[in-house]
Amino acid sequence: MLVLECPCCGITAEETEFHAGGEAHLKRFGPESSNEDFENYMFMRQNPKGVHLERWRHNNGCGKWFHAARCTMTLEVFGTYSAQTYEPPKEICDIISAKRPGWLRGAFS
Amino acid sequence: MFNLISALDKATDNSGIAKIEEIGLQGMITLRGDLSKAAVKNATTSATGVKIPAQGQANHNGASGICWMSTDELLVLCPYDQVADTLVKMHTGLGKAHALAVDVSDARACLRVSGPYAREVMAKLAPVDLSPDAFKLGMFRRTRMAQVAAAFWMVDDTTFQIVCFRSNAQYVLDLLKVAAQNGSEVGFFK
Amino acid sequence: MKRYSAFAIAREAIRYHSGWERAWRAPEPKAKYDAIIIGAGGHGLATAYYLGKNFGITNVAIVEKGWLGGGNTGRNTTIIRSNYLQDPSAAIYEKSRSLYETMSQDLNYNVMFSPRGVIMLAQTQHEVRGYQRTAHANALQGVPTEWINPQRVKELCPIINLEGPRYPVLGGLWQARGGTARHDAVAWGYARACSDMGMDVIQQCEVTNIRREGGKVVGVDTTKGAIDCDKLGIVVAGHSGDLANMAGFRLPLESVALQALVSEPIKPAMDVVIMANTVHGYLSQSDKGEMVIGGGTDGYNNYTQRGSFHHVEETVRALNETFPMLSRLKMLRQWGGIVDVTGDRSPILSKTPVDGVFINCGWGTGGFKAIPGSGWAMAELMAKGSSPLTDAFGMERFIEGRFIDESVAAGVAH
Amino acid sequence: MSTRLATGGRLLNKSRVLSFSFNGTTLKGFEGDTLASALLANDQVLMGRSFKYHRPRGVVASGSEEPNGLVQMGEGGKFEPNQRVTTTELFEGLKAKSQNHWPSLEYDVGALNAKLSRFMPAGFYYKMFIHPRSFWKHVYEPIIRHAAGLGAAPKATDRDADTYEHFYAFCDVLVVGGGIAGLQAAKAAAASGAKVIVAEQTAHLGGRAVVDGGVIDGQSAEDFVTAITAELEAMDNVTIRTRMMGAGVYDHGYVLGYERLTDHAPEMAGPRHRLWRIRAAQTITATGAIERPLSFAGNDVPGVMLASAIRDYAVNYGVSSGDRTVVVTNNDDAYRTAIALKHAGLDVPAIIDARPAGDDSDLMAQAKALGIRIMMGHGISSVKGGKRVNGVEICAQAGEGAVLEEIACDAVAMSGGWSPVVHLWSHCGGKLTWDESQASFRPDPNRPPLGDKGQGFVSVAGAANGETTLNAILNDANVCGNAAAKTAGFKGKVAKAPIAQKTTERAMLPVWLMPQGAGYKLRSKAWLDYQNDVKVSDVQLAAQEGFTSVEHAKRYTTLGMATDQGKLSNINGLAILSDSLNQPIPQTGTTTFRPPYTPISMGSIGGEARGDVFQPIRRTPMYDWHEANGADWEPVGQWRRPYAYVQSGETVHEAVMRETKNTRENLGLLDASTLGKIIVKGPDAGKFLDMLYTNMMSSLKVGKCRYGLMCSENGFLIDDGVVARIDDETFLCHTTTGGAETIHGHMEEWLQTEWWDWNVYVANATEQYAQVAVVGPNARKALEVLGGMDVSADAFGFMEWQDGTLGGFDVRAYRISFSGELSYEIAVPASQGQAFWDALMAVGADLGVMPYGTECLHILRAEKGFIMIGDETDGTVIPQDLGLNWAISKKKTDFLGKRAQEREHMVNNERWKLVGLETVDGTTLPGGAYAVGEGTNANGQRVMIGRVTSSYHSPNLARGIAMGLVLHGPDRMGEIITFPGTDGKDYEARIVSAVFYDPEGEKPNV
Repeated sequence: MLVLECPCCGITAEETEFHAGGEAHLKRFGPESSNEDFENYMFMRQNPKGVHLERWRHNNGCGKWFHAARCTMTLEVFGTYSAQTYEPPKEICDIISAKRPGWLRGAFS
Repeated sequence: MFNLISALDKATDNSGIAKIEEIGLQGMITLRGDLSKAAVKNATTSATGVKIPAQGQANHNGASGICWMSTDELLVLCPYDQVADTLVKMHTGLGKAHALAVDVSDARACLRVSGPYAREVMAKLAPVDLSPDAFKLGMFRRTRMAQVAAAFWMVDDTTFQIVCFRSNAQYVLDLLKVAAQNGSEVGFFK
Repeated sequence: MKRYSAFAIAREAIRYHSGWERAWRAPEPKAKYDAIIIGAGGHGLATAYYLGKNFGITNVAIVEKGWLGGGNTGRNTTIIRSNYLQDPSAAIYEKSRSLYETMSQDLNYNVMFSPRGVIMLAQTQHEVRGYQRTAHANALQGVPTEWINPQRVKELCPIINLEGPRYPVLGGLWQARGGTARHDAVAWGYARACSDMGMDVIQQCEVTNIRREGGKVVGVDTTKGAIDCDKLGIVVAGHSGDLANMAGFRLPLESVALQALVSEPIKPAMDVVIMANTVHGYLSQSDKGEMVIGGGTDGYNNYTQRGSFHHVEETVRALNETFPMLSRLKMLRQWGGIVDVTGDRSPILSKTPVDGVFINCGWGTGGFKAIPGSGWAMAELMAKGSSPLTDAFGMERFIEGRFIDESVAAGVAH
Repeated sequence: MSTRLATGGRLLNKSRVLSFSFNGTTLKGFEGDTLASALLANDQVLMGRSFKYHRPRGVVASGSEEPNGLVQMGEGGKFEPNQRVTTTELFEGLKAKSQNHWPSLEYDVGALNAKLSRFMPAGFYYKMFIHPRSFWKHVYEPIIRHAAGLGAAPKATDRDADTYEHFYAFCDVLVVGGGIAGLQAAKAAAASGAKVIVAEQTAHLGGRAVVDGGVIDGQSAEDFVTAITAELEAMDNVTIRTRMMGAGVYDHGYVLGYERLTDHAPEMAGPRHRLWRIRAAQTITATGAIERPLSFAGNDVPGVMLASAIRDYAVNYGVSSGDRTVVVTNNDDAYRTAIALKHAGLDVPAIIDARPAGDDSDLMAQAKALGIRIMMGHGISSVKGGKRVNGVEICAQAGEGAVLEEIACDAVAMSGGWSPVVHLWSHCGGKLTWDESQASFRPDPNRPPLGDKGQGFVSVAGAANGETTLNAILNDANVCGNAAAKTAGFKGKVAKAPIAQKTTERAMLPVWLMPQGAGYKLRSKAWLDYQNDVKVSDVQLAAQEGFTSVEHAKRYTTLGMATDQGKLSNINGLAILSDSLNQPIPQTGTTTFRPPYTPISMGSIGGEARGDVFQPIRRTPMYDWHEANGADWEPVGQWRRPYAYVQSGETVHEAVMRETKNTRENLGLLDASTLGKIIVKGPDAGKFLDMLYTNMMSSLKVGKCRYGLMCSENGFLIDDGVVARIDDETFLCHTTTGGAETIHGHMEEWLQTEWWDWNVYVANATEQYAQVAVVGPNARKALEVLGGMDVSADAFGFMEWQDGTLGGFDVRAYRISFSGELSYEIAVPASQGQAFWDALMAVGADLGVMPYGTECLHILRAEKGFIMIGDETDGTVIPQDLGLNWAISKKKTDFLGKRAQEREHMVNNERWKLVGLETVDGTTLPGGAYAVGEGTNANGQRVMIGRVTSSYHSPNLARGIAMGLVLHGPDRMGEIITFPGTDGKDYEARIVSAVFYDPEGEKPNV
């Protein structure tokens, strides 16, 4: 039963106030995009064992979407941040790197 | 003229460890806009005579008030029969500013839970720390009560005012009755 | 291998059971196998078993990083049914169900398949339409199912409350030959049979790398050394993403926690399996007497095998209303498993971009019932390069938009 | 015999006698008794039967670890099986029955299994019952199921007579366990100002110490507990809850507290159980330790009990478990029992100590001083007796069990050492380490469960942490309490640990089998798991057969899977398994501990959510009117909508037919309030809606309405509805009932996460309005009678909307039609909804007005070939399948779903397409039927070429009509295809246009 802090309204609340929205920072591919790009955008997911950048909505609260950086192995939450970003902010990356040395965003061998 | 009916037509229940009542028609206006813009602030304050609350707060003056709903949303309270005028005032005040002000008085219901065990009754239903040192007068909290979304604040030390969707009013009333059943005092909040 | 029977037990009883041999050998890996299956869960073991039984391929190793059957095979609610809507699903699940019918005899191991019947409850008009549609489809798919009225539901399951809770019971989709089986026994039975065919079931052996040459697989590196192979089957459920990474391709998968719980055992009270999808409650009674309850999945990626308790609450309150007697029983134990869910919630049984590597994953919450059928089909795919049972389940369906969507309840409307 | 002693019983109120019944016999006990102590006081040693062999069973323990003493209690709505006698407080009128036997507890036919036990070793059922195939379901399984199970099932007809509730509590430090460790830890934590909750599962604080004695800060343990309890109760920042068990520890500091409010006093008002959802920054588990049985032949005979339990019964309840008690042990602690029994005036013929002779510890010296015979290096080879103990055979521990001597006795107190209760530490991932000195697993402080910030959030204090002496326990608890408060952010003052009087103790000696060299006959009578009947020989067989992982062995033998979850058997079984594998215990590892610590009621998990408040029922403003006027309700999401209004003397179907004809011929009213109404406003509103809808919405003129389709990004049709342009910057979007919240969320999601720089605000105004569809030839007349707005064709055209008043109501009227009739949908503020509905019914009286429900709505739209989300769509259908290409803008370069609809399978002309279907004989097609083509597919399934999506009997056309998706359907007009029904009949249907009624669409244009 997770606890998350909504960066929009500042409330720290239990999971039941929130709705999980899957992987964050997906780039939308629309008309004119290649089959591969569209498939990746729609279906391919990092599903990492470890740091996951993901979307949440405070749906039983202020109603805002935000992003969270969370470990899928320990459920540790490194931080939450604005959904209006294309990249995780530096301070979040620094926290993650400090706790998970060698972490690379979306590292995919 | 026909009679206006609030969600529960002022139903009350006093059979348990707290008093539960639906308070009848309450004017409510949802305002969405850039809360940092002067036009948005002034439109709201001048229409209600109440200050813009800080994040997570609600300011009140009788039936009038302003509740902080979100980073770009306020819930404006006013007497039910003044909603139209208030909306006009707000629209005038907003002028050309990009904002949305809409009457939601009938879309919602207002209930009150009062008495020395009001905090405990609420704490059975909402996943929120309602101990006196954590939830104080002036605070405004949007959360869930059992299975529906709700928002509430305290109008005095022993009274909560709850706002929920009109269609869920009966459910919320029934929930509160169960939570306030006789013999269910917890004795946790000191 | 000594056969199991009542006589064998009597014989051993005389000599204080000193003569029982190991159910499966504990070999060290050989240098090379014709095929390696990664994952000694039900699906992996069944794949190996049918490679041997149907195609005579017995130079096979099944490598398992933990203990065989220790993943979702041993953590599910053991429900077996094949009353699916879409043709490809009905085909593979019915194949599976029919193999369960004879599994105990095939494996000479009592997996306690109990075709006690499964009811999918309809509690909204929307579900009524959905299940009547399924009944029509099943009739043409060779899957015996039947739409039954509330009175029949009550006859089959006397502890149900038709009038409540929030949703009255409007009827149900009845599959008389659906049921349950003893989950551990399925893994153990297959492992014993594979071992008996000369296959190596290698436990405590984690794959650390998948070796490729010129786009073709040549072997794997493991914590017990390097092993070569011509063909490789990846059958690791929640961990599929990791293994796919090693092989250099991606999957349309997310891993989430699925929870289940059991009550304390009571005397027989329920002879069928009930699935109430509107209220997310799945209930049956084990032979031990425990009420076995399946819950919902979390919305977030999770590898901890722990879920959030509110899902248990949602399930239990729904079942308390649907089966009022449950309210006075006690929850004995709750647990979680990691399930891998695809973009259309249907599994992937497919070739991969790497020649010789095949993948079987994405069973989500439906894995146990599919074990023998999945193994049968995967074996055919690995041996022959294609199988009518797997054709529709290829990875390419996501790029083509050719989904197999069983969750056709598009949400209530009007 | 077991009986009540003249002295002792610190928990009893001997001035209050309670009468209760066991298997129908009325017995007496005292206030303060547990059911277990009261039964023993009445010499009721036999309390139940084991699970597999139906062996006689008596209590072996005195607390929540008890595996044997399970009974059925209560009647009717208060019946409950599998109640543990050791945790059941006695109350006046308590009714208990023993379980799992037939015909009676004393004479159980099932006990035949015990005679055959040799033929039922671990896993025997995997090896037999294989042939013939049909026998498993019809013969073997029924027999096994009836033999298995424990208590009876509650009756289906009896609803739970009790209520339950939840409670959300937040604190800095939660202490689980109210023994001296828990109390001291709480005191230390509270001293810093932290908010502390102490949860104790029993009704009493103090735990073992008050029974075991000892001197703390110069006072007795009992006085110490009284004093520290008073201190804590006086503190505002401390809450102590007894009868509240820490049931489970979950992620991020979430802990379930299971509080039993009225189990001990059923006459009390209020809920029976309260499930606390506690969120604690730090949790301290001071849950003590559990004594282990010793594995010797006959250790399951009633009367063989844990030494600590026999001590508890004597000291706490003034109950002797036997007149002559032999103590058998591998450690010092059991000597306390011998000494306590002696002090109680009972006979202790001998202490059998498996440890070799050596120096005496204080306790050993005390025992000797009391004249108790101590036999070092000895063990029990076998216990004599069936339904109760009548003696023990003594042997050398080192040997194979040759009997040296037989000692008559009627009770055996055994102690195999102590295992820390590590369950709550482990629930959320805390790891364990093996402690050689105590031969037990203890929490590994370096590998705690991790919280939301990656911090350890559970710590362990006292015996639960592997400490054994008073001093160590108190000191450990104090350090733990101070540390927890500090971690929780309280830097206040730290408490000092009290000092306890030291006593010398001799180290315990791990003894996993007694005697060491016991042969098969003895091993097959040495129980590990009492309830599930798992013996030493069973675990050894599992190892022999290759079930070498602890998980395999557990599942193969069912060790530790009974209702006590192996609290007594886990370590003993693990040791036997490790021994069989010739490997150290830590290498074998341990099984995972799962919540709850002991079983908790399903009722408490459900909490308040039952009956009326099981789930929300959303009501429209006219709900009560519908209810009063014969509404046959249909759940639609959380809403309830009238399916039809059934009048007296008609069936639901007849009502639907009547409503459908009347609406076409006269006037029908539909409560459409549940339809979503979402306001979209801003300079970019048009641009935004162009992305959301497949149609062009930005070109819609103010005052006009347009029907729109919404697709998911994956291309599938998800919602439809009429959009009205209110002003330049404002649109009002109608959604389906199910869509109101989801589509509003869908809009917010795209605005917040993709197009956050667009100037658009949305608001869900669904419930602000009561909306009524006024439908039928008389619709206009009705509104004209109400008056106030010109609703004539010229003044108010089709697909237009207007604000105004009707009969004095403020309305927003839309001239739209989902029925193909002349129709207006009229919205009024919800608070005026009922009054407006009444007004319409009144003016409609002379115009043949009738309310109609959702099924009539379905038929009306089907007669017109209008699609219904959820019928024609199911999440796999795209607008093109439904011939809705006219609603898909060709001009737009992008909209949600556009790219997806360009994929190979979406443009494939093999997709099934929407058509109308007419049965040749006029009957109604079965809903959901599939049409068949030639032959079968590669998997032997009949080839399908289409399916029915909607099918109804149309009273207006007096025939069956249907819509369906058919392969190449639109190109096959007039063709007849076959739909096999599940009734065995084949239904022939002709492919026709889906517009069955008024194809020219003249009716609404008047």
